Amino acid sequence: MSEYFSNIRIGATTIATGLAITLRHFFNAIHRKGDAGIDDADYFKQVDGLCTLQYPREAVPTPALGRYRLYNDIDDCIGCGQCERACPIECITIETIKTTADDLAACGKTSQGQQKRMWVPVFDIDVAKCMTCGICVSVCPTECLVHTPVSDFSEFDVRNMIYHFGNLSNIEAEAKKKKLAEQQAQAAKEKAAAAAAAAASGTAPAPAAKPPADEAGE
Amino acid sequence: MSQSPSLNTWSDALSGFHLGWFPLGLVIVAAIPLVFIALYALTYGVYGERKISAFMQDRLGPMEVGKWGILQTLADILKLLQKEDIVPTAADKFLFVIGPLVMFVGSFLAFAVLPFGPAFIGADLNVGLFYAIGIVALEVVGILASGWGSNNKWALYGAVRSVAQIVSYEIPASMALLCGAMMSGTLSMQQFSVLQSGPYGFAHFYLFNNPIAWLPFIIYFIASLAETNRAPFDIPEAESELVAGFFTEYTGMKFAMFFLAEYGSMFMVSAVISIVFLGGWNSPLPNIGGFALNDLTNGPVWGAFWIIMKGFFFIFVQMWLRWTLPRLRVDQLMYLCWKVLTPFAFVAFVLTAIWEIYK
Amino acid sequence: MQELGKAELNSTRIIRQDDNRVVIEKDLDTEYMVLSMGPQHPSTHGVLRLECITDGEVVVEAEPYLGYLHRCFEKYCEKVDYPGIVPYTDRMDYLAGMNTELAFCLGVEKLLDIEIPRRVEFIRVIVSELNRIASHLVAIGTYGIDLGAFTPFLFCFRDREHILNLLEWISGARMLYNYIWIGGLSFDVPADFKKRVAEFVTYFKPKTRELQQLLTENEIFVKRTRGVGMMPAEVAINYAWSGPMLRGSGVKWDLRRNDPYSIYPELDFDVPVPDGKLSDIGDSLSRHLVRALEIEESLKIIEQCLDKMPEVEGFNSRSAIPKKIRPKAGEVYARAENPRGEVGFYIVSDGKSTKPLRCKARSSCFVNLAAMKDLSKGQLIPDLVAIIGSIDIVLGEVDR
Amino acid sequence: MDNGMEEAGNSMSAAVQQSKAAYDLIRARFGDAVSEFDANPTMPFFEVLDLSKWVDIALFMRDDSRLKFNYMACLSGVDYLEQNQLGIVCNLESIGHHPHRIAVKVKCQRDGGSIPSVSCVWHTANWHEREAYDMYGMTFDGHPDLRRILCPEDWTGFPLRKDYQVQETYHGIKVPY
Repeated sequence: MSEYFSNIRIGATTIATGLAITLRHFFNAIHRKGDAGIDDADYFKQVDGLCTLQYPREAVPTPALGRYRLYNDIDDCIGCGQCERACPIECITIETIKTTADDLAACGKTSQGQQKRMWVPVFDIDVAKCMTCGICVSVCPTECLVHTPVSDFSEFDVRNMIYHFGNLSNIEAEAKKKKLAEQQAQAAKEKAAAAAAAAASGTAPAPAAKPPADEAGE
Repeated sequence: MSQSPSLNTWSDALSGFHLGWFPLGLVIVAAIPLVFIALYALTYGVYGERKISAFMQDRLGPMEVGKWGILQTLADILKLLQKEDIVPTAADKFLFVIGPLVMFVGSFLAFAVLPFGPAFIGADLNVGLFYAIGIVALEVVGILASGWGSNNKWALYGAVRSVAQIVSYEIPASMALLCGAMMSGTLSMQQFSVLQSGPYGFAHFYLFNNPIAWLPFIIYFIASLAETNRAPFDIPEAESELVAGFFTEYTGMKFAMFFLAEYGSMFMVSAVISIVFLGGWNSPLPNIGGFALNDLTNGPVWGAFWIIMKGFFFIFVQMWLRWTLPRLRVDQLMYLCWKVLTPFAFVAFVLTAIWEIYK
Repeated sequence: MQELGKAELNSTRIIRQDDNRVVIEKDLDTEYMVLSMGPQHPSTHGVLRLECITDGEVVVEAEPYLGYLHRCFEKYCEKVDYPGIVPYTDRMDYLAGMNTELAFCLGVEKLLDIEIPRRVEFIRVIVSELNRIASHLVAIGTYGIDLGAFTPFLFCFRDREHILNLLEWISGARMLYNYIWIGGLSFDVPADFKKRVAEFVTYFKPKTRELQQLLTENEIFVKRTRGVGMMPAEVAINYAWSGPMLRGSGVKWDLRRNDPYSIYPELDFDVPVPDGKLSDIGDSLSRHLVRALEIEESLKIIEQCLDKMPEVEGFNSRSAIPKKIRPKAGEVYARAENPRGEVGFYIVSDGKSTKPLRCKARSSCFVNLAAMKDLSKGQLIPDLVAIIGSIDIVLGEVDR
Repeated sequence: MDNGMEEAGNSMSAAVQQSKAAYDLIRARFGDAVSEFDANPTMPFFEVLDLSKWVDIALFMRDDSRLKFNYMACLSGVDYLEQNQLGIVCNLESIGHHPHRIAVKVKCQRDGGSIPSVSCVWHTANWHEREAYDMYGMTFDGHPDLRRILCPEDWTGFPLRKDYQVQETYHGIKVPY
């Protein structure tokens, strides 16, 4: 019998405690948590009260490291293809064309002063597939591939989720390919003509640029 | 307080008004509770519940439609109206359609006997309280019809649970109200309010006037939660167990009807508890010396104000409980009803009787 | 109960009275109802399906069906480089990405046999303990929802939000971090990180008390969970339960203590087990209590790590990462204590490839869930919900 | 145990020595039914050569007071393509009795091979074996409920086999993505 009454008593008191807590929160609703980012020094000073934000108008700022949409600064991209190989889900597609010697100036340099040796007509990122793991960014030698803090980039057509970063149009790419092919044919001819003499100057750069050249041929 | 002879003059006059052969006044009288439910359910019921729950949970709640999201319910209704009205192929179509209607009708039939003021009551039955208790039981039919008619296992569980629950909780609820009836010696809802009026405001209310009244008051409040399927007794809906209980298969306005019915009966039980124990439309403010607060705050309009405010207060408590407590299990629910509330209701009954004899 | 289970097939009940007499009751001719709970059900925590054979509200038997979220993790592992697997481990137990990453990286590091900088170890422990708190908060909150209490859930999520913000700050992502890399970390922590975590700990301590008052001590909650879903310690071990599930049955077994990894041996913390006062050992409430207590232990660990973490000028968190991750031929079973129990990776390397020959993920939820069939016998449907909630499954990990 | 193994034992770490001690007990009992002990530092294991003894060995490992391997941490299916075999690897340890842990390998024919089920010894093996069957296709004799667990019931092929070719369509849905 005493258990019966103590049950009722415990039930009533714990329910009252719970009610007191929710009522406290109810009256605390006049305060609102601000939208300070975590890197803000007084982040934990503004955590009481209503904690949700009205999203499209208010938003928690994304920290500097935030890994969201990928962006490739094609002016800095040397077309090495490291990101393409590192990507675990193969959402990056790169095609490159080797730059001919007379085009090197037109191809330009990266912001760090490195000479670019590749045209990159196709640099497509399927951001719908991308899982923002950041592995591609970590392997990029020129730091041209970065995650931007843009997190909301929905599209009505899934094909618009493939982002094109290539720096040549199709016609230009065809022209460059043709030019390269001609020059390579010429180089091969020259090589055949001057077998031993050209070996020192002509072949040295070739192996380094080989894998991308293969891909360009696909 | 001398308005008792002309008590129902307004409503009587209104119901006697005929437009030609058409009893327009009677239609208006019947329509008033319906309009009230609709308005209240729109404003306080849905919007209020969402906001209250949001504030208790440190959220903002609806904010987009209108200032502070005030028009959110309208947007919801528009959404529900546009929804396809689906009747499952395997459902018993008649029961499926009639279920929400019966429930809706059942929940607002009781409004007929709620006195909204000294001069306004739909029907001042001499067995008003009895009628109010009885008519609520009609909801059970609606629940069972919709649960069985849906031909869905979850809905069936919900309906069966609900019937068991409502039928069981009728007993402590009625016993508790009987205590009130004994205190007043009447079953007329209007008389309850009249008997609790006086210059000292709240001091005349049975809850404060009678030393035993708190016990039936608490018992009826708990039982009324169960009767309206509110948390912690919401096992017929039991979102996490039974998906949505007896209205799992409903869409669109049929679904909305369950909501209106739920909010309707929430107000109904809140009004009943405030009429029986808290003086109905009487002002709780006392006359203190020269300040005749009580006299100032009584009257037809004030009466409606007070009873609605008292009702809203209890609805707030219902929501407050809902957003605080976990849900009971079926057997614990029955334990609470038969082993706690019912014995205590009998004790209250006996004590009230003794008090009424020897006071 | 056992006799009942067998006898129910003929709608006959054998009831053993207190004085050991046996009364046989024959029911009216009733039928069992097959109730398919899930994959779309609010309390199956995702896409689990339980096929319940029910007798009224009593579950005669519940058979779990899995695989709705199967994403071929193990098949992928055989196609992807070791560093590329790490983001996939996040997606297994998406509520505790850091812990799963840690388990996987420990395994590959064992195969590679490399030394990890001390600061990296401390950061790893801090982030995985933060993630453990976040995960337990979800577990406790959703358990509240399962039992009908909605508000504690949102309080839990409010606090979890701060942890997610902290982790986003250091790793760049909120849930799927790819932060712990094989041999290091993707980034060093920001300068203010220690301060902010310390602030979080001070902020969070009173909140745990509030949560306890609102949910754990609530009499309705206690009544709903106490004595429900009893699992004796012996059987729990035989089912290879781990983590809070096993500790809830009273077995003091925590991989951070019993198979120590990283810097856990240097840290001072308890392994909470229920004492049988507030709950019956082995019931759903015990498991819930263990989770609640573990949050406090995790806070303790974080505080100690903040004290002891070495500050290194110009620290490079990637310094120990090998240029090419190609382990020697060999195999390893590496595991770590996840919020849900033991997560292990059985990795086989052939020594030639940069991809594992075989990578099996031992998922804690998968193993814990296997006992569902036994646990559910003869329970009411509301109790079934309470039991599933106490197992705290993450379907991403069950189905992988 | 021959002397060579014991000498090698001196250079083993403490954990491997414990495993070795446990192995020695099993070897003493079952002799040639089990293979030599592989004392690698990352995961010391032995192999069960006589499949018919596997359940006995499992029971012995679980129940013998000196072993008490009451906890099966993991059971993984493996495809040994070169040896034309399928196998399982069980990681066992003892909770609350001894600090030792050991791994056991059991192998069977690649085509139509079967391994005795130990789900009666460790309940946890039930689902693990179902998973191994689902992914590799070896059957487990005496398993109470050997069905696919993660893949759909009517899936063709065993996905984790090294020579697995994914089916073209599944109920009219194109499978290879």
